[in-house]
Amino acid sequence: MPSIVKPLVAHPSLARNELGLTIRDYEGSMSTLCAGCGHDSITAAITRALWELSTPPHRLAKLSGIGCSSKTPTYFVSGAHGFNSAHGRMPAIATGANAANRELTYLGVSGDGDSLSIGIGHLCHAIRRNLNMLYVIENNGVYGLTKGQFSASSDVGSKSKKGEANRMSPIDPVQLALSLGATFVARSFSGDKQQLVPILKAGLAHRGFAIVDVISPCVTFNDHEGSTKSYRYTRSKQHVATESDFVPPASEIVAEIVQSGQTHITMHDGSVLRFTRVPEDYDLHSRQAALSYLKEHQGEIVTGVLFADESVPDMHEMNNTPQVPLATLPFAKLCPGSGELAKLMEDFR
Amino acid sequence: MPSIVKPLVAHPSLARNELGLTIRDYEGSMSTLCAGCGHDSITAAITRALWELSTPPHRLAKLSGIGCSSKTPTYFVSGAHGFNSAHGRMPAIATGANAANRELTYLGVSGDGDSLSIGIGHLCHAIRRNLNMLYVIENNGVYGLTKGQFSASSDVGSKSKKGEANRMSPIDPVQLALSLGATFVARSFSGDKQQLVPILKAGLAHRGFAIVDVISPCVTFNDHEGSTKSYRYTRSKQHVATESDFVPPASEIVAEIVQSGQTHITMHDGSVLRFTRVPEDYDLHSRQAALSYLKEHQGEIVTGVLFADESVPDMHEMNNTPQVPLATLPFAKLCPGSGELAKLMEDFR
Amino acid sequence: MRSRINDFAIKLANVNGTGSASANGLIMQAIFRMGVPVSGKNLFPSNIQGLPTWYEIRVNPKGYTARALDYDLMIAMNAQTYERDVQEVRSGGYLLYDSSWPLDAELHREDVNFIGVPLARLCNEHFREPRERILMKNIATAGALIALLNIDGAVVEQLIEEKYGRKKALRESNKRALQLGADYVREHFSCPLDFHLETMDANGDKILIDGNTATALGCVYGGATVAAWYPITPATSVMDGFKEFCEQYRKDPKTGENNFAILQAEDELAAIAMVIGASWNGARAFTSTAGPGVSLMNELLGLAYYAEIPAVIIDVQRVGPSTGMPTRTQQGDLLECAYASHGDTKHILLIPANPAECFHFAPKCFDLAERFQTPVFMMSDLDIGMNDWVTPKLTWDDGYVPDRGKVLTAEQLESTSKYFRYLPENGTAVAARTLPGVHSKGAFFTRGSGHNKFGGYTEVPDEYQEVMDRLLRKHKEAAGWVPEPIIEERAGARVGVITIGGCDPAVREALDILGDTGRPLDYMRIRAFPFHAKVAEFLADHDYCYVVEQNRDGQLCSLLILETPVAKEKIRPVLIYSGFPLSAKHVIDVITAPDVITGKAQELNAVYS
Amino acid sequence: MRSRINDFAIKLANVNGTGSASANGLIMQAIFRMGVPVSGKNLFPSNIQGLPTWYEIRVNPKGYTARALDYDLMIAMNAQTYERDVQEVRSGGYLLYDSSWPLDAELHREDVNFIGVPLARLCNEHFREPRERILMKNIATAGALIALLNIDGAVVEQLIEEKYGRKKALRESNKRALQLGADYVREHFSCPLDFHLETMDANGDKILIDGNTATALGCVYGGATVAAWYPITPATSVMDGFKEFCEQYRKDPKTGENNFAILQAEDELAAIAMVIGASWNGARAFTSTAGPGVSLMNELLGLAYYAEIPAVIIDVQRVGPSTGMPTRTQQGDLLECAYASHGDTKHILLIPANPAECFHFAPKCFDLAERFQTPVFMMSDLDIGMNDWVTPKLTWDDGYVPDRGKVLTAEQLESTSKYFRYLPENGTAVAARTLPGVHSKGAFFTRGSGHNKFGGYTEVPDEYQEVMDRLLRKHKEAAGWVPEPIIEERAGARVGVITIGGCDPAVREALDILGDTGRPLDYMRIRAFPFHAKVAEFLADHDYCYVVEQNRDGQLCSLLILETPVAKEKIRPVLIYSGFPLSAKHVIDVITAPDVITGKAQELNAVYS
Ligand SMILES: Cc1ncc(C[n+]2csc(CCOP(=O)(O)OP(=O)(O)O)c2C)c(N)n1
Ligand SMILES: Cc1ncc(C[n+]2csc(CCOP(=O)(O)OP(=O)(O)O)c2C)c(N)n1
Ligand code: SF4
Ligand code: SF4
Ligand SMILES: [Mg+2]
Ligand SMILES: [Mg+2]
Repeated sequence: MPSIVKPLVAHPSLARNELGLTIRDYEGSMSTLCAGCGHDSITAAITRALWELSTPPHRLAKLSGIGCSSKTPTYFVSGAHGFNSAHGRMPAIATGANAANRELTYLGVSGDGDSLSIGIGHLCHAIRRNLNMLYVIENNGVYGLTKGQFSASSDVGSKSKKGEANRMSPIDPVQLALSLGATFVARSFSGDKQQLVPILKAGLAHRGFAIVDVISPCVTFNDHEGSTKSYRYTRSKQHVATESDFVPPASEIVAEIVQSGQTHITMHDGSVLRFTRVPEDYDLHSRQAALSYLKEHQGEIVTGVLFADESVPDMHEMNNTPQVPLATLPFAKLCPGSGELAKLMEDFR
Repeated sequence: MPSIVKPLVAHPSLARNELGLTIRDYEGSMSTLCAGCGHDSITAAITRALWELSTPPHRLAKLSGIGCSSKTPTYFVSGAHGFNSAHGRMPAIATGANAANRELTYLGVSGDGDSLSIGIGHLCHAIRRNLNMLYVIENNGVYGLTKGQFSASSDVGSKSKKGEANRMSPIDPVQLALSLGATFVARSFSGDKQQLVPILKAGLAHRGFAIVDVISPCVTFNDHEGSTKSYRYTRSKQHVATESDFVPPASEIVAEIVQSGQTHITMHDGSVLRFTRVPEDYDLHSRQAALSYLKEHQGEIVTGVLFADESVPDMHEMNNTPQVPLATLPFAKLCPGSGELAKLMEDFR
Repeated sequence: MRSRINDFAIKLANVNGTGSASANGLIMQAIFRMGVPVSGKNLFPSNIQGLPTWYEIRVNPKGYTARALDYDLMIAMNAQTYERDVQEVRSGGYLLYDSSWPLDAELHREDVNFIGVPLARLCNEHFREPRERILMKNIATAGALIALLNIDGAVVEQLIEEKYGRKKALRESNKRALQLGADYVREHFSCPLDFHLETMDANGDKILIDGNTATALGCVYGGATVAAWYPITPATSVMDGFKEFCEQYRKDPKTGENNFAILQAEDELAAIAMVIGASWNGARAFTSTAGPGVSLMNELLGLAYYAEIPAVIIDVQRVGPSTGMPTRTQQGDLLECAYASHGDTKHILLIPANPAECFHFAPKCFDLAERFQTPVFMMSDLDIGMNDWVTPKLTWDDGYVPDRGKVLTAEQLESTSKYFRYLPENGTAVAARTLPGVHSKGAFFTRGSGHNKFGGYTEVPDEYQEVMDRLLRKHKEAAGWVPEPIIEERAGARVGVITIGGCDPAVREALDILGDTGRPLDYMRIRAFPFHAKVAEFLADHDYCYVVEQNRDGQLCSLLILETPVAKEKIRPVLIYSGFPLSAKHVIDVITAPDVITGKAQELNAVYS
Repeated sequence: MRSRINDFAIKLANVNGTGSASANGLIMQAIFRMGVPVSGKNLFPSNIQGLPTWYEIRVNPKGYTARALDYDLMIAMNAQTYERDVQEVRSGGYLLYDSSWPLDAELHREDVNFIGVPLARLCNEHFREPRERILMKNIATAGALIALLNIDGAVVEQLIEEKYGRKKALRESNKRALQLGADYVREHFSCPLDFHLETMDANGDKILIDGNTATALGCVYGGATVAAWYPITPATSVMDGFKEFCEQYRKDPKTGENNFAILQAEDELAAIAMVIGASWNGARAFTSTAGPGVSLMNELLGLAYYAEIPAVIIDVQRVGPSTGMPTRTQQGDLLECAYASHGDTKHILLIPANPAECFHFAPKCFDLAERFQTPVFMMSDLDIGMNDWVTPKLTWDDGYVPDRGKVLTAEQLESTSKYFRYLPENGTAVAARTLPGVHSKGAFFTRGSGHNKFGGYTEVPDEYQEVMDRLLRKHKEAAGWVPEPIIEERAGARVGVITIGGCDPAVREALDILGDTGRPLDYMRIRAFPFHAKVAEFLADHDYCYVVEQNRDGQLCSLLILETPVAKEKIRPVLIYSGFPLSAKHVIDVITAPDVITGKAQELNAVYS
């Protein structure tokens, strides 16, 4: 995608975040996706979430694989480093990047092809490591960039543009993540920005692996009658299980939250994910509850934050690494020097 | 492994199966695994199961990846073709093999390293395709052949020989398979041949993907105090959820089975998997039930056939292939010939 | 000056996803049906909608169909690239633009004739739906070209009939749009232009087909039953074609069952694994992919090589390294494929130059893979694979019998005392294989780990080496079975030009021009690796040879130097690798003016000589 | 005849998993401490327990430590291989066997002296536990060798002390077993044998270390903080060593935190991806692997090459292709690594010859990877990596400053007007990079797809080519920064012998012998690709050159031919590739009798000349 440069003059009346930046400062180059592509809506939601969180642009690392979805990191926060890597490898590249510098905010964007076929192994293992990142799957049930083949998230019976029905059982990233121990699991819909933005914010604030499966219709190859990932189908089947909003860390409002009696989850950085709707008896901390709920609502597209657990150590804790980035440790701390070597040599005689 | 040739003279008193073969006819070359390795017990169980099923040796295809476990197909049924392929790729190789010749019996042997790390993507997708095969994971929680690193099935807190504790959440092949739609899911223990043999037989008879996770202690690298895959630990934590025996297809006994009032599953080939023990309220046809049961018995090693569904089309049905092997179709059926080509050429003018 | 009848080049600049492809195809096909040699090159972006895309059409009465680099007529429909497009018109040429809006003065050129047609306005006036207005703009443009270039209206009408048959509404709007464009230019400009078309009869027995479609058809005819793949540009249409033809020819007429299986794999590692599994089991199986896929297949290619399992890989090459430019063409995977995988390996490559060869080489790939029990690559590329080429009608010899190599039957095995997998009869290079399920006596253990000639596991040095040495002999032997090079000699030539694949038309045209201007050069197009004996002979017979190929590092040069006795200084690389199909000009420039040789070629020359 | 003091070779044949390794190591180390130059080659199977394993020890007063191929003493403890082992003893040599059972008459050899020691019986009499009996049999064997070879008892005692320190029971049983063996042979045979050891002082400043341990240490000293890997023989011990040294040197003394991260990846694709991710983020990161792993990394290596991201890959080569022989040695990945990935790519290789170079090349790999922003391979192998070598003590220059290449700081970025990723200053080949998190002005989009020098996405031919041409210049430039070849000239030599890596000792020994017998040859050991300028000079300066390497296809020959101006006929391949470490005899045989040259080399010669 040529990076078509947008005019960057911000309208003076645009709101500013804590860093004094407007939402324009969180935009990227012009999208080259098809007009109406769900992915563009997710880009807008991501832009908004980062702006609202006041993430310093240069402290964000945007990573992706290959696909229409994976192109989108070019379209937000041009002040951040981006890495449009190789098909399916983003979770592993993000793992290495995060290992080197734990201080950045990691946002991975992937597609259902990228994540559930060629890259599924890396995804599973990033979950196991509880890698601290927000992982967004822009899920359209097809391989958009290669022109519409079924992906592994295609539902049984979902029809291709040519009318062929998929027969293989789908891989649902939400169920997969739940069963592998992911510590923050949500689903949303590109057409529901109101739901999506707070979910993304919570995912970014989450300590550990936050996976958000966003149904994101491909208008060119999978938005027809018979598709179960079309706008129409998704709108008609969306079942909002939980609704939430995200409250940034600030002591004065915590009181209010607790008062309200509503369910909430306190994130690792002190921010709060406040739920305005959770089904009765639904335990946000229970994988089993989430899985059962999905089972009960089979045939619907259950959305919302479905599970969260802030208590699991992330990859850095498991590896007992220091608080500062490994990449910035001074060489003197890393090299034991000639004296130690001379001593060590005695062991090899 | 050098194929150390065993003397093949069968004792005249050895029992013979329907094909008139003794169990010696189902053996392979001498094992080169460590004395006491769990994998050898599984080899023995496989040998027995195939003998009891009277599978013609040359109609069996044995496939594996790389690892101690993956060496074992050399150690049974030397009259069958075997393929010790590449690390992690066995499910995909088996997919191609099966596509070419649906008539053989496919038995894949893999390890937890082979299946849950490098090969996890292929495993997941073989499940989606409902590939008609028996897939045995000889699960020892370590990479045996490379000398004892943790594998992805290592439990949190399980200790390595050097005393280090694993911190990453394990991938349980049973849960993974259940959540991806596998149509036959079981777990057993290499030390429990009585349970294992009928499970293997049922898995072989099953139409579709049958996965059997067999806990198989590695005496050299993972059989110590603190390991959760040792003989001792497994024996002490084994929880037999279901017990079953396998009744080959034969009408006279079906009546008896039905009479008995016990739960049973009729396999695609008419054989019957008769359960002598199923927990109350446990629905063998419900993934959710299996998952919940596992959850309830967390900390135990739940064994037995946990789920089975004979009704799902396998890869060949999904692809509408003929009953005869594609590989044996005569060329005349495959090549449209010069006349058709001449006609077709008109479309390219 | 060349004649202006049936000899010119036009270029259509568009935005992708706006439906221009169908209008482009219509024009191309109409010219073809007029009997005029034509080629169309689609230069499209790696994107679905909204980015620049070009379509170049060249007609030439002698059949030179390589790209021309200067255009007689530019149809400039994309504001994003307008500025660049204007520059590409030859002096004295024409530019057609949408005059619904005034032309930006800065984009004017004194030496070019501007033809303004208010296409948007015309379509807005005559069509109602927004999408229809966009689509019909392209058709109206085609209408304008009909008038300007003197395209036969009856032919176009016929094509519209064939295409839209019963879809009356569509047919009518297409016709209306064509008329709109044609009428407008006829009214406002003198038609046709000084260069234009006239019906001739140069395409007698020819067809218009792209290489991927032909490859797919070749795989059907070659008897492939299992195809495994993972989508990737520019290889995807091989599998699309295979599927389509299988649906047409391989449905059992009685049962409706599919006498084929197409497996969309989870990745390329799985795709090649499936091919290996299926081939091991006796099916003819193949995968189609591009460079990134081949890279992922590296480990398993070594397995197939070492365990001696047939496998056919169609590599439709695109611009590397890495993701590179997925919609641009290159011949950059030669070295990787020839020596794919770790350890000592050598593979067989077939290198087609056009769709007809794609068709014929496909069964050949299976024959060689089975005869030599090894991976065989078809090295196609985006230019061959995805562009429509005028090629001789494909024909099939019903006498063709697949060469399945040495495969023992149950009867043969029954009468064998003992079978050993890797022990060829009397010193030949290939041992008989057996298929699973046939006979217990044929059972053996296939493995990628060390094995001796009996098929047993080994770690004994000599036993290992014995098998490896035979594999080398086997590869050598294949040189006698691969397609010979195409050689064309000119009287008096002492210097040769060697090339491969889709460079063919450009090189031929260049050699004709050079020959006509007193510089006769001999021509050899290599069609396979290992190199046929004639390759070395050609090299030996010439003072030196130019090697024209589309990659930076002279990969064919490298193979020639390593795998023939040629002296390095006899090899002169001509490397064109920026991603568009080759033109004769590229070749002539280098050969006639060695000082404009690319930097890299200079370097290579320095190394080789 | 050579002197019999400190100049002989013995071979111990065992079953693996029976604890022989520790007895072997004990002997080897004792000899080393006696100041005698020694080498130990462990020839072990790809299996954990029960298969044949050999350990060869050679001592030589001049320090020739390549393998000897005829053995003065065979310790034949494995019934499976007994028959073969007996044949390997030189005529007049000795064979030690376990006389608890009578010797099979058929295995007798007239010209060999048999030393029967009832090892099993002795151990059964003196030890109770079955496992202990097995283990102590090996120690008792070592005891016998102490007596037979005159190994210094005090040195052995000291080693036992060091090893078992506080584990009294173990220490005592080891001592007892040693005594049992020694006493028995002293009583029954005349000790020592005619060839035996005497203390000398040839190991002054030397140590005994394996290459993987040294590599690991080099990575610690080079400042690597992120290591990602997937277990594979023979590379696993690199990471084991790295972990151990990190635990020792990289725990923060205050917080106990790890100033390193070792990631056991899910596969090799992930391992290289992690290295790329970490390097992109500014860490020194590496992976260690073997051939199958490199094959799997192919796609991402192209990404790192094209997007210009540093990456260090330690390839401990083993015998390919495919799984091959995982516990045997080869130099078979040279070609694959030099040109890894599809499209046009060229990588940097460093090729150590011994553990000392492994140590020193590791930091150099990081320096080069960061300076040239590209993957760098260390081409080690199983022989170097897993065998103990006598090497000069490793030393470290505290003045070493890591070469991080061009990385812009926040301050530099602040003062830049606009940063472009791939635009080097005034025509240099490498552009400055920026790290994420430093400054918004440094932000750019890393991609493996087509990009121009500004870092923007492109599909424009010239823009693509401009970057690709610079990458080629960059690789060329690296030739000036890699380690020079080691060259040793002999008076009167007109022919050269070129080699790499672990072939070094065998080649040197061969050249000494040939020199002494009137055939002086010059020596060059290449240590890196791209080739340093001196490589071409050496080639130019000699009539022709033998190239000694351990692979079938002459991969180093290929690189020399492709990447230097040398005429092909000047290259004479000497290819030894059956999996065991090289001996001088291999080299001499080929050089002195070209008719016994391997089949392959003959072929290559035919091609090259
Ligand atoms: C190794 C490799 N194989 C195949 C491709 C071709 N390819 C590009 S994008 C894509 C699929 C993208 O699907 P998805 O991740 O769902 O993204 P979408 O375009 O639907 O957003 C494929 C197969 C590639 N780039 N690399
Ligand atoms: C591509 C590749 N990477 C690494 C290896 C090395 N390797 C051989 S076996 C193995 C792990 C085996 O573990 P598992 O599958 O659990 O089998 P086990 O030995 O425990 O039975 C590994 C990593 C390999 N053979 N190939
Ligand atoms: S093809 Fe589909 S996924 Fe890709 S940009 Fe277009 S609408 Fe979006
Ligand atoms: S190492 Fe472990 S898994 Fe391998 S053979 Fe020995 S006991 Fe079995
Ligand atoms: Mg998608
Ligand atoms: Mg294991």
